[in-house]
Amino acid sequence: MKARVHVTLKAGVLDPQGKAIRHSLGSLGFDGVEKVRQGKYIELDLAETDKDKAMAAVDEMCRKLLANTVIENYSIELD
Amino acid sequence: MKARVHVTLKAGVLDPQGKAIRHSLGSLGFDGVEKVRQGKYIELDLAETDKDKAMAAVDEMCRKLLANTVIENYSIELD
Amino acid sequence: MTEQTKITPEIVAEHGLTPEEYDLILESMGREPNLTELGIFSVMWSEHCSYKSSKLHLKTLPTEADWVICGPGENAGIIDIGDNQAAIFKMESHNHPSYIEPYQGAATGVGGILRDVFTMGARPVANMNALRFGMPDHPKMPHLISGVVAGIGGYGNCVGVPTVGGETDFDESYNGNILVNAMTVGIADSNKIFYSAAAGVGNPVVYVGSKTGRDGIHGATMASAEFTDDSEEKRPTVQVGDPFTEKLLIEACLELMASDAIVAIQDMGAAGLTSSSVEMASKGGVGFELNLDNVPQREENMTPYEMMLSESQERMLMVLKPGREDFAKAIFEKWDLDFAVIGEITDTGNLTLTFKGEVAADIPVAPLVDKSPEYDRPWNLDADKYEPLFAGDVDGVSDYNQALLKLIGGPNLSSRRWIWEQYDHMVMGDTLGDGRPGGDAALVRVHGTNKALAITTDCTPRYVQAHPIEGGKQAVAETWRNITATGGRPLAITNCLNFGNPERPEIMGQFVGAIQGMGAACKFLEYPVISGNVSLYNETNGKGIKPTPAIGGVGLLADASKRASVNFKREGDIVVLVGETEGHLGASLYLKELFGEERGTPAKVDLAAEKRNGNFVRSIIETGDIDTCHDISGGGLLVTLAEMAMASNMGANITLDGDHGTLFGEDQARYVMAVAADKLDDIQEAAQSTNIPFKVIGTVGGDNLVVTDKVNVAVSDLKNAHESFFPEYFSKHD
Amino acid sequence: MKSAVIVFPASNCDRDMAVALEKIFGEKPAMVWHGEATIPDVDFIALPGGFSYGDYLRSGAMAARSPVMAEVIKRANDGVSVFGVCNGFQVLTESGLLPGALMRNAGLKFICKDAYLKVENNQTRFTNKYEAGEVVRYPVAHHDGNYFADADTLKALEENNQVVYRYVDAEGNATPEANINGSQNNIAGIINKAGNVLGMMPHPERLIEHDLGGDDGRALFESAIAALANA
Ligand SMILES: Nc1ncnc2c1ncn2[C@@H]1O[C@H](COP(=O)(O)OP(=O)(O)O)[C@@H](O)[C@H]1O
Ligand SMILES: [Mg+2]
Repeated sequence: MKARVHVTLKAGVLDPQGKAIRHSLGSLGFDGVEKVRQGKYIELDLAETDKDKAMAAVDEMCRKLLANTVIENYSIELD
Repeated sequence: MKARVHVTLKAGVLDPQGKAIRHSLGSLGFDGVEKVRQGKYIELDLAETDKDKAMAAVDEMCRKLLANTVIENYSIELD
Repeated sequence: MTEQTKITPEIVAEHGLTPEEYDLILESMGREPNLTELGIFSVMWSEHCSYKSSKLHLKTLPTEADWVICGPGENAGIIDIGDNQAAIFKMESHNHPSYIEPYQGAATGVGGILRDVFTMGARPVANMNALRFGMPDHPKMPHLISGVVAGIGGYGNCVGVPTVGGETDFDESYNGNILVNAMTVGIADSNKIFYSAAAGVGNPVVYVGSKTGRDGIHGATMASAEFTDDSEEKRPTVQVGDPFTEKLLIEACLELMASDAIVAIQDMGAAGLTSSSVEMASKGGVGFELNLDNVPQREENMTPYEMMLSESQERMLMVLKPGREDFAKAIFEKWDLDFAVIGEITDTGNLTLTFKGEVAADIPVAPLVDKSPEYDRPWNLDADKYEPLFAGDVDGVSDYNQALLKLIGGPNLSSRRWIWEQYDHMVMGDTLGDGRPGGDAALVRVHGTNKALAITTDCTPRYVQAHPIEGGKQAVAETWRNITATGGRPLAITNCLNFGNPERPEIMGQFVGAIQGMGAACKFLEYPVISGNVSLYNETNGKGIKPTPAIGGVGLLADASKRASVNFKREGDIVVLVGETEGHLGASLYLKELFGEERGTPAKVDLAAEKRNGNFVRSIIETGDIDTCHDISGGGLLVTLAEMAMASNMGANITLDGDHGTLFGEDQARYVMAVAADKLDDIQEAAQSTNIPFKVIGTVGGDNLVVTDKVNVAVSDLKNAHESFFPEYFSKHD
Repeated sequence: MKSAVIVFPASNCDRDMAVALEKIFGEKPAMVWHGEATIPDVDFIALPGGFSYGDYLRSGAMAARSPVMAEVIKRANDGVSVFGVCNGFQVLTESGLLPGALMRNAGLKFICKDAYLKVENNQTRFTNKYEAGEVVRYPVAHHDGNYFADADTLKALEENNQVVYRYVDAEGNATPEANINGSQNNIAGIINKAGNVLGMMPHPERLIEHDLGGDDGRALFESAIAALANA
């Protein structure tokens, strides 16, 4: 089973990378980019075949390692 | 309009981060994680309201800045 | 394409082999090779591994001295630095990969050269980088410059080896072909050095490090191969560096090296498993039998061809003493690295590969190395060319202040702070404070001692272009001088010879001339070549780069407390010029940057004067009587004075007769020193008694650099001009 | 003074830290591998700089989950001095021993240079040998040193005098230009409420002898000795 995890910065947490990308896009001549936020996208291949169990496991992985919940949110999709 | 961009390593390109995450999950006791790949997830808020134009613009942004097409693929969703 | 593919002339050509070379292969094999065998021959006989165009000339370089422990031929060269310690170093190019993907190309260049050094038992203690970029306004340059610098830093910073210096040039000839040369210096105990010659029939051959993927497999071959399925998967990929794994590999190898378990060891560099196994077997005069099923693999369905040609990074090959596998394995497992016994040493003299129960390749090792083609390529060189330019041959400038500001604020002489602040240049705690980037040579203390290594890289491609022999000499002499200016005794060099297409006689002429010049300088200065690397075919659209034989020099300060640096230390010190000034403006930076001209030949290098003047300067620094010294190079005397003033935030009052030749001429064998007033007489006497040209030219002090009635600039204005090039460039281009 | 240096995979300032501790504390520190479950009985635990796990995922994230960290947390709770520099600071925030997070430098580049810092709180066991408000110069060498905490946390840090070091200019002003990495409130180093866990991005251990460019960093370690003697 495959899990796709998105880790994004919480609202209110400054995002130096997003800010820099926005600035660079501006200097490359792309107008009208109002905001950029950069996050992480992690794909996991799991041996687990049970959806609920997989979800529970990945949720725990996120809380324990993949996301820093002081500054980040995460979301999980399975397929 | 909002664009969501996923930037992932091309197949076959070494992913040191994914490798280290997988290893670390293993030492935390998560078994059965067979593979991990880490990519980037970028959200853009655009002033553009026309879907086709937005798509064309973001595609160019990806090629010029957001993705390193020598080693990365990208995909774009709009909403 | 499969392993059974019939070898056609097209396939031979795709592997970069000529029909004559293929005939040689048939002769060596006594039969037709299969595809894997052909692939192995093609990489071993490539220019990169076989040095087929350069070998003949490289052989002429002096490689010996009493302090040389190991010259060219191993992974890196080794010199004795006393107290049972050795310095191990080498420089290598990663030009083409860095042009394609600057971050990863530069990063993996650093990783590769580090492995060449620690594979010999040394702990890497310093990295250097010699960079050549195209014109700053070339559209690709901002991306290339920032990517290369970030890549060098990204790798070196993570492995925790300080990047302590280097050089950076800009020239049109690199627009389509930048140069990224990386050098590593390591330190080992002289009695704990590891070599690559395999020995002991039956001994296990062990693979350690990262898994093998399809990284960097010979592009041309793969691109033209007919793939049946998942061709997307099989496409050759750019090598991505993993400095984290490299750091673990360094620690694990050094831990294992502290035992007596290793017979031989070699990193997997270019042509990975092929060149490492072939070289180890060839040096030991033995055969290798490898079972490729046991090679740790990152991807599925890899073929023997792919495994043998893969350039995956962070891997090493070792021969262990029998029975020590478990001991070694425990160390590598502790460091979370792959460890696999993949074969053993045989007495067949062949490289035999088995895969899935079948023999995938069986090649006699000797011809892979000894029978590799060697070419005496035709070359053109005008050794007698001598077109010096002096003051009268060059238009004057009306305003010397502006000329100076333009020079030190221009791409080639501006401060490199923007670059070296991205490198951790202090980690390991031995980068001496005044040897941090910016000085003549970086000074890295030998850990736990009072000794220091002085390390520098130099080359002036303008000179080599104008006169290959003098240019080659000058590159060596400049490293020698830079080390000397810190108080170090120059011991040996490594080199990275970057040239265009050797099949063109004028390029080959540059190569031959540069080697002649280098050889002459090395011989005279007792400063041998102990390692190096050749990078040819640096061309775009039939136009070669300027010939760039980058030299990496290493010297020793026996007592690091007696050293000199470029900054003035005290107001009132007397400024002294050592060496003869004729005012050579041929091929000078002044001519190029202020007039856009490149003409004339550079000042000839008088090796006897070089040695005399340098030995004098060093002898004074060694007494502890002076602590301020800077050699004169690109931009001439005025630039040297400006650099000393900027480094110290102190001005100087200089009295000089003469014209723009005096101020900007690039005569060799010269130094500027600042001498405490009460020491002047003794030092001057010492100079006179040994016939050293020695001239008092002024006094340190004030806020301005003043040269008679010609120059008067505030040091702060100099600094502004000097520091602003890179920040302004990137504020425009990020 | 007895000390220990924790070594994570790809720590790379562990030796630098050990050299500094030995020189100033007069005793070789114990080097403790991250996989260990125990730490010898020491008064001072240092988490060194480097790139543990290559800084992959997030700097310090994987190291913070190392087996040894459970013991570091326990010792910290027992009141032992815990000192994290650079990557060590990142490990301390990731493990929850210190609040906030260290994000990518605002300029996105790795920075290695000397930085001026103001000692905002000299009443700690790590800074009692500095003058109040003293301006010192330590090197920095990091890519992820941009300190972030939410508004409440920041407020608490300031109110409790937990901000120990701030990036300033040579005159001691905490200007935006002096804020080399974009940290909130120019924060370079913070201490926990109990006053025994200090984390900072700059490297005092790199500047303890004149030959290396200065010795402003010495007093931090001397403070620790003095604090222990007075305890
Ligand atoms: N220009 C040169 N001068 C002296 N020695 C050289 C030169 N080029 C290569 N060598 C030596 O040839 C050997 C092979 O070099 P190279 O193929 O670059 O090594 P590696 O296989 O480790 O990458 C090394 O010992 C190197 O020092
Ligand atoms: Mg090698």
